Amino acid sequence: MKKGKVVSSITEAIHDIQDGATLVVGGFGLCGIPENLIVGLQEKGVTNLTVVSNNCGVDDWGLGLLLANRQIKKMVASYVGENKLFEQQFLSGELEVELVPQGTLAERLRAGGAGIPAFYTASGVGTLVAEGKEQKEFDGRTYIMERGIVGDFALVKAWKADPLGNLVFRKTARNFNPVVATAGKITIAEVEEIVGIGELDPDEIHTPGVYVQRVIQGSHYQKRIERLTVAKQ
Amino acid sequence: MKKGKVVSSITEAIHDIQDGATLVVGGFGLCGIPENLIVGLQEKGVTNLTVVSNNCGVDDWGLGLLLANRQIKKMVASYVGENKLFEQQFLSGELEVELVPQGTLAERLRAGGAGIPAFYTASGVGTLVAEGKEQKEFDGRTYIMERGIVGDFALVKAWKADPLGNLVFRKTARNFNPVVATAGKITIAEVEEIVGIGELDPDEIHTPGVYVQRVIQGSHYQKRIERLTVAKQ
Amino acid sequence: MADTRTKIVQRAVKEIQDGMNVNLGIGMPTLVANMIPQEYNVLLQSENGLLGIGPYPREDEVDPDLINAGKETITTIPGAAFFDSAESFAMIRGGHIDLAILGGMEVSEQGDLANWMIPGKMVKGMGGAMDLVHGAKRIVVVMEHVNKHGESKVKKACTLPLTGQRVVDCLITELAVFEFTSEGMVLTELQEGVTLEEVVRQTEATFTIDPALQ
Amino acid sequence: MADTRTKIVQRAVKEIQDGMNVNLGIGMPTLVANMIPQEYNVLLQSENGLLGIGPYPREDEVDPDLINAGKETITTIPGAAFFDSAESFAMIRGGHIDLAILGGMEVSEQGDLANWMIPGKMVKGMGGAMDLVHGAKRIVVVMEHVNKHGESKVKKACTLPLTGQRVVDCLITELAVFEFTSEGMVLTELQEGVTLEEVVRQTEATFTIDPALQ
Repeated sequence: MKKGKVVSSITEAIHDIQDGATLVVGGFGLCGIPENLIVGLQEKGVTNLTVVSNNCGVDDWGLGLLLANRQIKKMVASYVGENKLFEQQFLSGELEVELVPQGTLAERLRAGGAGIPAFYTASGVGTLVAEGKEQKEFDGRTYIMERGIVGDFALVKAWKADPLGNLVFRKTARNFNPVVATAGKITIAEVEEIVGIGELDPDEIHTPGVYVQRVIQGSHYQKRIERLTVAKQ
Repeated sequence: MKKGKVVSSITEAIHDIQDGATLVVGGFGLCGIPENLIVGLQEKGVTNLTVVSNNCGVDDWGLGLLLANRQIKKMVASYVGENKLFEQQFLSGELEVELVPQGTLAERLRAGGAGIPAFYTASGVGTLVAEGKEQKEFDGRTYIMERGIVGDFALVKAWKADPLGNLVFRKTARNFNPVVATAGKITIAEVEEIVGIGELDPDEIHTPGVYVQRVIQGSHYQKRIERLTVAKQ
Repeated sequence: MADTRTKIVQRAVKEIQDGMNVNLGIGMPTLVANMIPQEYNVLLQSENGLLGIGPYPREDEVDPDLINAGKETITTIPGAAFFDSAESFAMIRGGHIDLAILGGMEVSEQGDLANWMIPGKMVKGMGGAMDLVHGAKRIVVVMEHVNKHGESKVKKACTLPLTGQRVVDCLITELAVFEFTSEGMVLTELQEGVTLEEVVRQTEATFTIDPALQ
Repeated sequence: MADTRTKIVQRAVKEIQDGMNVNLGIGMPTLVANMIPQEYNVLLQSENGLLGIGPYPREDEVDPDLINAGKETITTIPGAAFFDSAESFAMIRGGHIDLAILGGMEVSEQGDLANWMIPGKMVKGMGGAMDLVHGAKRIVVVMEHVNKHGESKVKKACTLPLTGQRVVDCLITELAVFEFTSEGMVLTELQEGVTLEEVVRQTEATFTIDPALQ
């Protein structure tokens, strides 16, 4: 059981991701993104991907690598302003884009993972986001119906894991990762450190291993910073 | 700020709970219940309460105390089998009861706390639970619509708190408490220990203080065990 | 009676495979836990917020903050995780639990299950049963084949209020094992020493017989 | 321009009361953080999963795992808590954040807000803005009164795609402060040195004037 869900290479971790797959991916900006898995997908060269992630990386890092490589067919995100390639491909019609309010995106992923096919929210009412969506009144207020999302694969980045797939995240690198982890038919977690079974405090596990099918030790973490901001001395 | 949200007595913590209030209450069986707050309500004698809680205590402890005292008008729960008083009052028509599948109850409380007025679930489809509820098909499967729940007051029990209302729970005493904490217009947490601000690890807080309006140090915890089961030697 | 239960439980444990995440209902299903092969890595889920139930505690280990869904004191195994009730049922309802083994009062030939309410008697509530039957990937029901009055509990249609419609994948009794498929209810095994005739006689439901049995 | 922003930010900070949980949008609203009175206990929320934003880090404190919603490196204050994005927006959408101060491109007299998209230009996305406008208990918009071309951004009706309808509670510009009530848009304050005539001239929207101002 020492090995458990731990796989020995990125190649093995993503071996069954095929052209046309839907991927749900954790991270916020470049913080807490599954760096090694994304690079692995770039090298593997699978195409026609639908990617659900809050952002789409920058031109030369994170999901931007897959954009540059023309591997993404459709992007579902809340904010994509950091990426010029994105703009080009979107305006040329090469890339299909679905913009979703950030809270709705998080909730849709949680719903998908929790077996909830749809829910109502006020976010987006009276805006472009509401177009074509079912509306309903509750207690005198209007809401729109949003659907849960489940991906073929979920790719997340955690700080620590054990071989059962229990995950612990660090600071704001947690972000979308725990909800994304619940929303994949197969969930692959890359982590900074794999500890022994029983070494994680059961009260402090953020993602129980039941959601995770594969764990891979990542390497050479760049953890790029988008906006280095320091205090004025 | 040392004091923060900490109040000095149970009486003060519940001073504004009035007759007819809707209370959402944490705990599973007698595990992780807000013992002192319940005893406080019994002493206060408020009546016509609507109580939303997974269970209703036992005859002489937990929410059973409020039943015995004829303070509960309506109970919303998933399992009430441990309580003879409950049976009597229910059969005599004194007590109104709404039985809800446990997962639906947890999700309704989470939804209430998260601003989601309604969601769809498969739980209860084709059963008495579905009666009078809107049904809808998604991807060829039938679901029923369930509503979020928000109480006038939420009563929870945590292990540790800081004066900002950040909460940490212990083992299976966590149960419904974190979702209940989100679902009160005013949330009151009774805890075993109040620590200083900054003493809780920000990565290990289960309930951020934003959900909690009052913290009270509980005393004389009985933590009654319903079914003491030990290993055969 | 003890023998009946043992037969059922012994067969039920064979449904558990190495590596599974399993939820065991209150009562007879709980007994399955003790019979899971030692070498298996199986995580037992408790819907009050634990994945990784361990054995019952020694007296000096008893902790009132650590109970299972049946409110019994328990322990945890290494690698266990605690979580809140919403997360617990997200896990169950989102299809992340491989197997649930539940008790039953009646099972119909359509795979309907009734196991939570007897009208006229005290209503205890459904607890997590209605969530489990729609959430877990495979639903195995364990129950005695007939009731105290000798009437079949394996029915053409349930007479008691349902827990779920068309939710049972497998029914295990002291007489036989049935699988529920798109073609209906299929008898797949006879318990040791039980004849096909006895199963037919004790079963109200209509079922077909797996060719391998004939 | 710097003076304009300073005026707006200085007025905006008065919206913050001791003990509040506050979300500050990207851009001008972020500047409000530095001006909150030291003696106040205010928790700043960052929608990527933090309650309790601290000041920018010293160079040796920089941590790539610790950023705000604007992707800037930050620190935390004692008593901070981290959580995931679903929890963060449960907090926002469930009405647990007392105040959100957001930037704006246009505000209408109905309290509509447009602040996320200019058709024909690159679409960046709405991020968390559409959630905040419906979730936070009070929505304060800070923006310059007119655009580069001298056109009023305080409109009869927004011309840009909306972030939310009838969501703004208060609008603060370098000229004035407006509250949105059930009776419509009300001018409640003039910034220092600004005349009522100037506000009327620069405002396309129809508004009433708070009697206290007259």
